[in-house]
Amino acid sequence: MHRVAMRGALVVVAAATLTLAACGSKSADGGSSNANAGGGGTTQTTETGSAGGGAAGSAAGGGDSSAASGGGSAAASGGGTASGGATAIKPVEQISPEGAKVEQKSASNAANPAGDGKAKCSGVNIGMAGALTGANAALGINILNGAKVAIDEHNKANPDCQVQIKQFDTEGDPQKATQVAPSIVNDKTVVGLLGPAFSGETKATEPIFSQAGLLSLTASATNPDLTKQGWKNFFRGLGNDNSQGGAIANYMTKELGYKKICVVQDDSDYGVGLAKVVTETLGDAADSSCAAKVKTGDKDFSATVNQIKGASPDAVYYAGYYAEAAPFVSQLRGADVKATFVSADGTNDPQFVKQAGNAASGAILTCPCGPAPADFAKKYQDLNKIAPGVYSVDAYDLTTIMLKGIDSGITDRAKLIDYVKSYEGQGLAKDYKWDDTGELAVANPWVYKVG
Amino acid sequence: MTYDREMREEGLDSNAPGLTGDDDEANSGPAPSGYGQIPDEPVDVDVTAVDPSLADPEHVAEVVAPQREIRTAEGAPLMRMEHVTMKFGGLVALDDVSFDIKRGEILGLIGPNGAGKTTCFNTMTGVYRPTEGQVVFDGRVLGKLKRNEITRAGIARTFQNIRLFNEMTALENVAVGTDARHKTSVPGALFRTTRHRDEERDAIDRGMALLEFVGIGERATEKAKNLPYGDQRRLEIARALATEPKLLCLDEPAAGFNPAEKSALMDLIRKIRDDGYTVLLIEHDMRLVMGVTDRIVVLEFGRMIAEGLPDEIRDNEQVIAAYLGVPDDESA
Amino acid sequence: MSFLALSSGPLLSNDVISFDIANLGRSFFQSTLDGLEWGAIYALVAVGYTLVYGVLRLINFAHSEVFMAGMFGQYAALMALGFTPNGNAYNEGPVMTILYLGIAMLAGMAVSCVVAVSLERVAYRPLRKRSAPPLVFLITAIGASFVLQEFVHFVLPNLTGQTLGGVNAQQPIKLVNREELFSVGDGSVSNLTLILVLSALVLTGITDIIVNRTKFGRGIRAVAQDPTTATLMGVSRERVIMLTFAIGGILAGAAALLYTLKIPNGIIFNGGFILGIKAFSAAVLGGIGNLRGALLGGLILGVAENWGQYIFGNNWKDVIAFALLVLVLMFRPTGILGEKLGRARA
Amino acid sequence: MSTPAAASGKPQARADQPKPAGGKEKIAIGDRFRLWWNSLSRPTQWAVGVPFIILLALLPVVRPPGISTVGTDFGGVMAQFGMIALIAIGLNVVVGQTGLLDLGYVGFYAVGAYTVGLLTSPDSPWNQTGDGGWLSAKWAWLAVLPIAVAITAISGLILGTPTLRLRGDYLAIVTLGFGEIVRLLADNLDTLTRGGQGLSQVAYPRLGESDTAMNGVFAAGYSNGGNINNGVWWFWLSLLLIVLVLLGVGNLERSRVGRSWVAIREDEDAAEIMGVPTFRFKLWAFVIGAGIGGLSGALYAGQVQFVVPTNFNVINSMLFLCAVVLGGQGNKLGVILGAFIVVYLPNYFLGRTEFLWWNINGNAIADYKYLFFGLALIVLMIFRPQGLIPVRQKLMTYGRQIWLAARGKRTKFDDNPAGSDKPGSTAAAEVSR
Repeated sequence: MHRVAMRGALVVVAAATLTLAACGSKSADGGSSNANAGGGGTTQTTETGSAGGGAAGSAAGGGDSSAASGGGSAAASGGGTASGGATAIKPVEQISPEGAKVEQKSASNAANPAGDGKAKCSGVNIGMAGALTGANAALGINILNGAKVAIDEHNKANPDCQVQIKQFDTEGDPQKATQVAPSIVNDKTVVGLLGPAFSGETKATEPIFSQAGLLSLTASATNPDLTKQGWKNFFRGLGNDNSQGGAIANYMTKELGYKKICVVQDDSDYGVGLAKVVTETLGDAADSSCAAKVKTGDKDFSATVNQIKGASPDAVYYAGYYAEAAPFVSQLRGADVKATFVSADGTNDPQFVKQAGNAASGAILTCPCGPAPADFAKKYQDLNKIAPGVYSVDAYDLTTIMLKGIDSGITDRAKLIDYVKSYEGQGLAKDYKWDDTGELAVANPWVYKVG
Repeated sequence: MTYDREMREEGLDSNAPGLTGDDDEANSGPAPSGYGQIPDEPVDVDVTAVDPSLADPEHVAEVVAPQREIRTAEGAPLMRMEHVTMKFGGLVALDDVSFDIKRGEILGLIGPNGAGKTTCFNTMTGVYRPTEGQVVFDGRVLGKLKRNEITRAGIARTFQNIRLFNEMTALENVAVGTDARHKTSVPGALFRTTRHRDEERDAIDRGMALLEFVGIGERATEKAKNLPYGDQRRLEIARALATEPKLLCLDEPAAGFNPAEKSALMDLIRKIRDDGYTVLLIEHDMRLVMGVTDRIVVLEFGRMIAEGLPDEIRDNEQVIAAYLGVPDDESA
Repeated sequence: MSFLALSSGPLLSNDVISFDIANLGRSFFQSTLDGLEWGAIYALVAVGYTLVYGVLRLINFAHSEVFMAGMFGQYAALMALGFTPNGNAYNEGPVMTILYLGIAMLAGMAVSCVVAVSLERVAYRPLRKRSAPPLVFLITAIGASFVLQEFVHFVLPNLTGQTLGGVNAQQPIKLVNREELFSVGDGSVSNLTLILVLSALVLTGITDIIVNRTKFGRGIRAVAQDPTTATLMGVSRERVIMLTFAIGGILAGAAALLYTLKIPNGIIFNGGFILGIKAFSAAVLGGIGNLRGALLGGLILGVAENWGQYIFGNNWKDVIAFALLVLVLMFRPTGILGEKLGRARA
Repeated sequence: MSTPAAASGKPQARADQPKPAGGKEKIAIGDRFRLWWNSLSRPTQWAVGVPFIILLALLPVVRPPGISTVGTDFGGVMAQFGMIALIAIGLNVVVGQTGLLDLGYVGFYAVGAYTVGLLTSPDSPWNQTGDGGWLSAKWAWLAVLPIAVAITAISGLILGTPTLRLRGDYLAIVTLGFGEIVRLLADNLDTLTRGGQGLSQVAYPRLGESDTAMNGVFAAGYSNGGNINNGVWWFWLSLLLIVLVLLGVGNLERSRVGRSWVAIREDEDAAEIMGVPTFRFKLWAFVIGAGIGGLSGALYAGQVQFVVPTNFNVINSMLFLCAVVLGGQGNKLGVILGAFIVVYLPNYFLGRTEFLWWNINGNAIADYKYLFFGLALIVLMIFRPQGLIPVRQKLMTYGRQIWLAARGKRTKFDDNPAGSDKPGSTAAAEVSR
């Protein structure tokens, strides 16, 4: 008898839940449909990527990232009032390494992958290596999709030069990447590589590409060490962690006038490296008594929050990804810590705003990546059915550069390296010109603000 | 219940409740087979092909008991229970029990259900440490010895509910027993030292002889779990003998046997004794006990109520009362 | 602890592991209160491990995924009630908030319960029928854990139009804001502290009463002590096992709601894994198979790891929990209160 | 194994045994193979086994189209397979043979990798390859290899001594905790290990240096222009180590040690009562398993030249366990097959757009691997817990003698009575001898 009763109760509860869920998915649709559309990012396992591994979704910061659009009204009660309006990440300005504002140029002179439409080529392709599956896939997909926009424009305009983009999935795992790299090298139609995406896998595979003389143009690996290895084929299409960290540190002390800053880092390559640069550049402004380390995957920061609360700083700098930054900033605000929350490209993601809600507002985020112009965003959306994410624009620019090289008649790997080495021109995101080591000659990060 | 708990904490009760289903104490048959097993084809071993001399029972008997002391010091006490008391919590399972086991004899330990036979047995084989009193074996007090050391000191046992190494062949099961006398370990095995090779040879030679001795030599390469029930019991005895014990303890070896098997078992037990071993026998079946033992100790409610020759025990009124007090058809 | 010994070794200087006992002194009450909140959650999850272990001698490794399912269950219910996830706190007034929380908790319990019972049915029962050895159960549990996690990771988003599951944490729905009620020393006792700790006490209390005082409970205790006799006495073993999983699931569902109140950003496919291991540690700490031990172990583990993180830093929290587990198992494998389900003390 | 008959001088009669005629043709292939294999002398067994291994070694050189991988380099996949196979062999000693469930085996893998990393990476404060170090750059990896194995074995001893007295399921959880602690320590002790930044430029064997391969054949960039790249060389190295380890583990298995392990697995208390010092042999199993795990970790560090804590997640422990359980616990060849499946299948689907006649999204399939492995574990445990190739262990050094003796009467069985004797399994089990 008990058994029957219990079963009955179970069934009733389960049915009720299902019913609720079914109705609910409809009523809550508006606010939640893009909960995951922006793509993911790192969750628990950050692998070894140093480049904003978690960064994903729209960095454009434009109105399209309707992250927390509208206060949801509790339909059941009718009287529910949720605080919070439309908050989003909006670009503020581009800053120099000294933290000063840099005037932007108009993007109208940006290189166009379409070219003059008369290019002729055959059997020449571009490779793309990065995480396309696994926990870090979002970043790789942002890059791949950005590149696809450029390829699409190029191929439509140049019927006699159809270039393909060949995808190679590394899962962001160094060992996996060393398995994939020989396949890329052995594909003789690949004259240039967009990637690898993460710093860890770049470290592991670049000897292979270097040996093979294959151009490796990364849109996201930002570990400063990478350009110090003497690889002649490696070029970084954006500022490294040093430039980003140094600039924001100076920006905080000089432009914003902060005197006391707590630097908190996660345990990723990216977070550790970034925190080091920021702490060094901040000098005395970095308060070592409230510097803290957290772990990727942590959701509870009570000890760190308490420590920071005791120090009452002007700002908290977080070097890490949004998955931890969101609960961290929520808990800071929950404990009445009013200090400005400052972070970098790992946090520069709509998910950050979605998950932190109002607690995110006022947060200052940097990114070596530029905001996506509206017409690029539209093309991207049309082609890929989702909004552009972090590094999509940069991937587009870098692919464009390689395509221009191919259009100029280059069919072998060595010549493409030379072409990129001497390249100079404007892109959608920034100006591209590399120094001898493969770093951008000028790499000014962007400052964004959540508001 | 208390017994059950103690057993479990000792980790002795392999069929602890839960995972293995409903077969706890009730099922004393062979371990449940059939879980995830690939049936193996029966293979008969030509024993004489392994070693022609195994055709000679005299030779077999000699190999089986290499250090047998037939008729030497016969009658001298091998094991003494000295005022052994065993308590579990508040429950007294053994109360001031004292008796001897003499060299070269077959001693029967009997008593109605719950009389403390198993506790007594476990105390003698070193599974439990007595609360009071002591067990002296061959001049040594079984106090701080580990269980594997007790085996090497010369006490071997079988289990009431057969506990063979199911996935191992009969010969390998026996070889585990012979290993109790072997010295080489990982380095020797890794580098195949001479001593290791000698010991491995000994494992095979004695193992085959033991199997032949208990009568299952042909089944040497069969997995233990695939042996018929009776052969499993025999294998357990062979495995215990392989450790070269001075005292062999048999825990209800005839459980589940039919009369013909029982009589064969009696022959085997006598043969073991004649080969120079001392045997302790715990048994329910009075006929078997009366038929094979030289001396009998009777327990009831943890106390020793009688000790003597089979005929004396048969006529002992206390014993009759104890057995009649419990309607136990096996005592008939 | 083991890593303390490391720090005094000659090869490692203090900057390898820096610790600051004074920091704990400064925040003693706060860290204790934080620890109690965690302890409440650990305790509720630990009950599930303890009950199943007590009855089946099985570490239900997939129990962490039962908990995870509960998080998604209560979240789905809140969405069904019309709450739009936006990361901000709602203010519904006390009565409605309690009502919504109650519904969410029931939903979480229901989902966890269903997952736990189906797990038993689909994965464990066939094994029991075949009298499989314990290792096989454990490996199955690991497989089930994989399947449940990856289901939420990959399959659920496709089934729910990318609303639930996926690689990111769910956007939080906050019904309760942490508000200080009164302060004790340096610590502030908030509404959440009370909700968490009281819920854990009440729920484990109710479970304790069910197990120790009711007919159902007698069945559980009987099977835990001696399945054969219990069966002979007319207790249906299968039903008791199902009931055990159900109770464990229900408490895990409750814990899921409490967890999301404390950590609104924690609703993610792999969010139960580490918490599950810690809850198991708590169960072992208190004495596995012992209900009150689970509560005690949970609270002790929560407090210990919080004290630890105030001393050594946030990144040492998990190390402390695992080291505690290893130490307890090494030196007192039966836990603080000893084992055995239903051998009630009191 | 010298010819046992000659050594003992006893079983000479074997050859003269009358053999019932007529049955021979009807024995199942698997049996016939096993009988044939057992009747070969040791040198002949080698003569058959070695070409098989060479064939395996040539697989990534030939790269047969249907077998080779598309999205990743087949040589690299085989190298990873080699490492996981070593791990599976080591874990098999612990889980399969001794029956101790170790969920933190990845911890030993990490200890091995970090030992090499800490001693040879320029990033490490304990680097011994630079000025003042006692390792020459050329031989650093090979010199550190035994050190890594030894240190890992010692870590197994340290973990095992207090924990191996625990019950089986407790042991599983303690080892899980240990695995996590190792990873967290690697992460937190950042002055030593650089935490999440990892240790890069780890040493590797500098062999075969030439003008075309400046850093030798094991260097990351090496390729001979064709199919032979550094991945293939690492695979060959692992294959060599696998054979050596198999010989060692085989020697142990067919001895008192293996018998004790299996006895402990079957019934620990009965084993103890039969005089097996169970604790000591469990510890041996742990130490040997750990050492093999460390060996694999050292290979990993050398191949990737970069160690970082995230590669040593607990989930990898589960994957290793998958390999062992899938292949067949206790069966050395089986677990190697399990390792192959675990490594090869996800990689096989990676980047593939069609499979047989279907169009598929190979990346998605590769993405779902944990889902599939989880399902495989559940289904396997219910229907075939012994794994794909069930164990058929040989626990006697001179067991062949008995097999030969059994053979005479065996031919009496006209048909294979069980019919379940998988030809593959016997073949596999025998090759491992």
